[in-house]
Amino acid sequence: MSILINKKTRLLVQGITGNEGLFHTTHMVSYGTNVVAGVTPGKGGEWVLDGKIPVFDSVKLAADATGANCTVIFVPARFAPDAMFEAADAGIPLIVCITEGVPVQDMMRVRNYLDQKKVRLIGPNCPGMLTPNESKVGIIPGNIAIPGNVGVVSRSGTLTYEVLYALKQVGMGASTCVGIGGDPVNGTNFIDVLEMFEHDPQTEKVVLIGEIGGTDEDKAAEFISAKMTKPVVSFIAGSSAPPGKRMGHAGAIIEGGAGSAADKVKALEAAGVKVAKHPEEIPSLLN
Amino acid sequence: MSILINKKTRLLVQGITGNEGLFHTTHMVSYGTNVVAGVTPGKGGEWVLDGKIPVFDSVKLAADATGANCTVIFVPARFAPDAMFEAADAGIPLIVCITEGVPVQDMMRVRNYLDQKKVRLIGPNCPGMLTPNESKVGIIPGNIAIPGNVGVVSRSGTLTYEVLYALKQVGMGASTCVGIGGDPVNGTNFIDVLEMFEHDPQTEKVVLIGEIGGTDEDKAAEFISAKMTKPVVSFIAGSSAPPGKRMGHAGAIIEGGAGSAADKVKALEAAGVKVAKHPEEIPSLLN
Amino acid sequence: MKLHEYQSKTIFAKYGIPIPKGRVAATAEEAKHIAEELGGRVVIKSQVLVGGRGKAGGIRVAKTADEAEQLAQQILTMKIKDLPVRKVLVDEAAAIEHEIYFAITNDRAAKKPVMIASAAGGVDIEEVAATTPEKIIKVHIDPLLGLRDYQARDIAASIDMPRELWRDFGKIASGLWQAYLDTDATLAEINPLVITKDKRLMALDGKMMIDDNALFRHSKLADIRDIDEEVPAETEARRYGLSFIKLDGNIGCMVNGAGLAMTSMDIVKLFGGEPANFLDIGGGAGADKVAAAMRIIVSDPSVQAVLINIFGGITRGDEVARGILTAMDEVKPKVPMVVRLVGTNAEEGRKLLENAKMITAETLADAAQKAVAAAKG
Amino acid sequence: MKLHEYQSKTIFAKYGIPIPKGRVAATAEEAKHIAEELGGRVVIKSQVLVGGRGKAGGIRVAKTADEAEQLAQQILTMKIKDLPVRKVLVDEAAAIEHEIYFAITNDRAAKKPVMIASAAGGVDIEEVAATTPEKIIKVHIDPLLGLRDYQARDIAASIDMPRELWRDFGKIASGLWQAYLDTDATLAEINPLVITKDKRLMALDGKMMIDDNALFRHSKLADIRDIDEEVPAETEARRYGLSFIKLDGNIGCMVNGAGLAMTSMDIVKLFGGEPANFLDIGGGAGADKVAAAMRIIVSDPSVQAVLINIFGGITRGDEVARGILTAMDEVKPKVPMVVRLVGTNAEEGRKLLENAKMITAETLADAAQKAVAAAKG
Repeated sequence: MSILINKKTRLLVQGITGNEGLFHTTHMVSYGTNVVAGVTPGKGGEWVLDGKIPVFDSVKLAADATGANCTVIFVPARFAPDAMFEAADAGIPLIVCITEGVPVQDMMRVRNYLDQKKVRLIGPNCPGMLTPNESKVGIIPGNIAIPGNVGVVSRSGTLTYEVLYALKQVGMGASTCVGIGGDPVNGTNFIDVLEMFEHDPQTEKVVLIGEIGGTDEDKAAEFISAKMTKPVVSFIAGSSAPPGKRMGHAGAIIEGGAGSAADKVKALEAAGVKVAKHPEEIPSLLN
Repeated sequence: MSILINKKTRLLVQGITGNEGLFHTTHMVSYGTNVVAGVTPGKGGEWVLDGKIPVFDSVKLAADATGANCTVIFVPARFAPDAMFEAADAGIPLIVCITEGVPVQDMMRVRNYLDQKKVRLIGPNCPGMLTPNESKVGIIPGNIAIPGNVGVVSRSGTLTYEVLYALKQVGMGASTCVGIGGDPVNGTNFIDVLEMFEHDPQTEKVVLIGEIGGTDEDKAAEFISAKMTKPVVSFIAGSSAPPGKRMGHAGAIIEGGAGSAADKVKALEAAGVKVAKHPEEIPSLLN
Repeated sequence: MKLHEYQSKTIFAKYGIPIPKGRVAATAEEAKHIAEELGGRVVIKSQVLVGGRGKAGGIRVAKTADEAEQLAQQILTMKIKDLPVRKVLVDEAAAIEHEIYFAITNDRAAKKPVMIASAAGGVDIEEVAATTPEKIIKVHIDPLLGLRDYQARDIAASIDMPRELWRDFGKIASGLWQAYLDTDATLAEINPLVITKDKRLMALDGKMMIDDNALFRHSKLADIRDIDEEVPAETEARRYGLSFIKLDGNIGCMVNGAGLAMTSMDIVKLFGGEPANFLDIGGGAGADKVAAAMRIIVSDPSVQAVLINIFGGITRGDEVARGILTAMDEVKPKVPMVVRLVGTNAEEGRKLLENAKMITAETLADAAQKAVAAAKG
Repeated sequence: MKLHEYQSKTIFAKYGIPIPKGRVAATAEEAKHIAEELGGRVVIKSQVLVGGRGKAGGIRVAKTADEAEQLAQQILTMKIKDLPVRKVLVDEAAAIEHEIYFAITNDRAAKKPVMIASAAGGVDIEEVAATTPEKIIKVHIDPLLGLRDYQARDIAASIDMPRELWRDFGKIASGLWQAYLDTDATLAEINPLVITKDKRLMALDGKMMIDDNALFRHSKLADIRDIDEEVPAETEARRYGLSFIKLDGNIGCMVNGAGLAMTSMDIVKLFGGEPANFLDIGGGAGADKVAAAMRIIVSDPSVQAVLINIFGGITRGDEVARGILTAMDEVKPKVPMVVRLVGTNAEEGRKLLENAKMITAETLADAAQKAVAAAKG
């Protein structure tokens, strides 16, 4: 078992004919992900990857024709909100938005709309998800992780890769890795994923990669303390970051004295979480 | 037992200092309804009905101070949408809008917003509700009905009074009478109320007063056929109405050949409902 | 409130929807001038607020300005479904390749606006809906989110519109949506939306209906209401806040409440009569309103008896009776009046009316039968 | 992106929010002219993009035009928190009765915009929040429904605003909401919103922050960005699409990915060093971007060593190494460079770099320690 994605995932790619979309579709397909269709308005009827994947004009047409049950979005930021609305309206239950730079007011509208539709959004501004040897949805390099019993959830991209890679170095594998993204308003939070890992039989331990800004890690600490039986190990990026500055990720900012790494570490440690001083320490803390 | 309102109903009146609001508040209070507060923006701190009912500036302030669990709206049509949004935002679980003439595009926004909040709206353009000898919320004359075992639900105002009065003439009483209103887009439909009557132990028989326009009666027929165990008697107004004309109620119009009285009668009779030729026949059909 | 084709198309143009060049004319001479300006084939279209203009001969093509004058002359003397044609729209004729149906309206069952489109445009859409429903595409719009581009694309793809026109269609869809929103329309319809031989989209015909309840915020639209197209009594009734619809029978009806007013008509018919009107005087039933209603009803020469049906709820029956008597004094109707009064103090009220030689009744059935009998003389 | 007070207030005025009469000046002479025009007491306010201007002496009241000139002269030669004052706003002085805090911002936890108000205005709101949180009123706005009038009324009632000002406050609230929406603001703040002695509401100070991610649809706003207020290297970095923040240390950092970039800084610090910057070069790491990043880092004279940390995921390590070498050829940095390269083909990449006499590392910890050591010489 794993969470969210597995061999049965039938993936749609929105923005499949763009540079990013096509590049990562190639990688997802070679990893073994079942990519069933792509969408690019105006290019319906074409095929990509040597005629292997059909392109449709809209998500609805693609979903109706192929039974896609997950979509990954690679369209530019200005079109990403509509891509998410469209996927939700077409009834796709799991939407993964890789796109970085979606304006936050757009994301508030998207999130409030999607909540009505009971649709799960991962991201935006995230690397997507990986269930090793089963399905890769997004841009996480497939070769840096092996199957195992560690659930990984993270607000960061390359930092997640570090952790997966560090685990692999010592022969530890992941059940599923979920990148929830670094934006201040996103679709899925730590606690949503923690709850899934708690209920997933394959997952025995969890790694949570947080960073400065917001209160998601604090809520995660509350959740872990109240609801989790499985051990959680964490790392929080940004202990050296100055307040008031946006550290790359739109959400990584210490505002009004709130959201510092120190506060988050304190909350997590109070909840019984072992917090690593740097990411390469994580594998040893998992033992 | 009864449905929706009873002795425990703590009623708020939005627009309490207006002519209509004050007039009907007086009647509701003399009927015995527990009117706990009124709202008129800018008049917070005043009192009405000889200092018996406090007036607040907003629904939130009124609800916080008095624990109101139901509100009735008497404000002019142009302010009614905001009055409904405000009541929903303040967490009032039951909103009754008497106001007539709310634009239908406004009502679509209101209904879609209220659905997210899990709030029940009765109306607009309705006479409200009456649980005889317990609570009167709206403008149904209190003296035309006595307590009993007949649940009454209706799209019309005075026509409802006719039916309650006809029942009273032969000594039959009502459990609760619910006027759902004559607008094309409203809060509560026939099937919502039928379901409540089906589950209400006091209600043994149901009277459904429909009219031309829309498909609510057809859906009611489906529901009755599939789910109702209690007998339903009906009357449908407008058998003599010409198509394409709006018969007073914004929702009472036969459009594109759909919504005629004949079709509705047919659907109801097929569901085992006895349909009266005129409202005064109803009491005899209930026996 | 219905808008004329030319009014609807003026609104469309304001929202960036392409329409043919053209103007409205009230005389054949004007029509000729416009045709000369447009310098070619024109279409002369009667402007009346009913459907079926084409079948009735109210839409004709002219090849020359002189022919335009002749045809306009003919059309301006026509009646279509009893409505005299007072204006014609003179539009340049388009070279049509394909006709599409496209509209935004309210879906009362779904509680949402809905876009409706069909590749089978230019004909009666209700007929298409009845005979080949699969040719009709519907896409609902979330009223809080508004129309999104992909919804217009979904429509375009579903009706097999050529891909090179999708962008223009998207603009037309968002223009129509904005027009629908800004005017509180209950219907904004383009039928046909044509693809011309030179591959452009154009709204050849337009129809808008505005929510009467929203006119308080659209005073400019309320001002362009064409009252010439209405039964004068309906215009008069609106002035007094009465809801009135003229019908073909001989028994006038005055009732409080729309549902009860319909029911009163129904029961007149049930007992062999024919209602002359629908009239809801609303709550309260003060003498002023009753008098206005009475005047409107008895001004119809076909009316041979009047049924007044008042359910006195919170307003007391004796007050209602006094209101009716005051109105009687003022209007002095010459036809028999049957009054059915029920509710609080109804008995006192009925006595007052009987003393004034009016026919009274206690039940609806009794009242209807008495009115039917009175009308027969 | 932060806007200056005068820029924010210009936007407010466009949305009907009352602001004092006044204009911005770059010289003391201009300030004098403006003071003469305003003909009375004026306030001279330094325009710098940091808080605490008042405490730093950057806001002064002048009774005459001559005094205005003197004070402007003083302020225009000040530095506030290291930022030189380049402009002053000269506003007519208001007779203040009461100061209110009022703002609209994004509540990331609630995923909704939030209106925040306090009767304790004019001071640092974060201090009010920390010491007397009950004095802060918050009302969330549904992003699909928008601000409703009753929400502004609820705020007005909660901060005990006199009832006769509610209507005006409602207009200010809806103006601020519209300004926030139309500019994609992350913060639209009026502090203080004053009640004047003659009972009017006025926005005495204003602060807006715009979502950088939304600037693609606000080119006019992007154009008024005051780059004079930025560290030049940050302006330069933005031009290349790099995310760069200048810090006070001596170890330059170049990393792919924001989270990993923060982590690299953290680990430098963990091993006793001080990062000189945050720099995320993003995905791909082509030679052009690497070269630009390298130039920006080494142009900082405090930088004594550079840590390059690239996690080669889908991009192969040897490609990344070749990109770095090309950039080295172009920039020719004089400080030691420590490169940590991991991922696909990382070993090959490291060999290429070692051959070019660069210090390489396999683990993050190792790389950080080597960089700290290199910086110490």
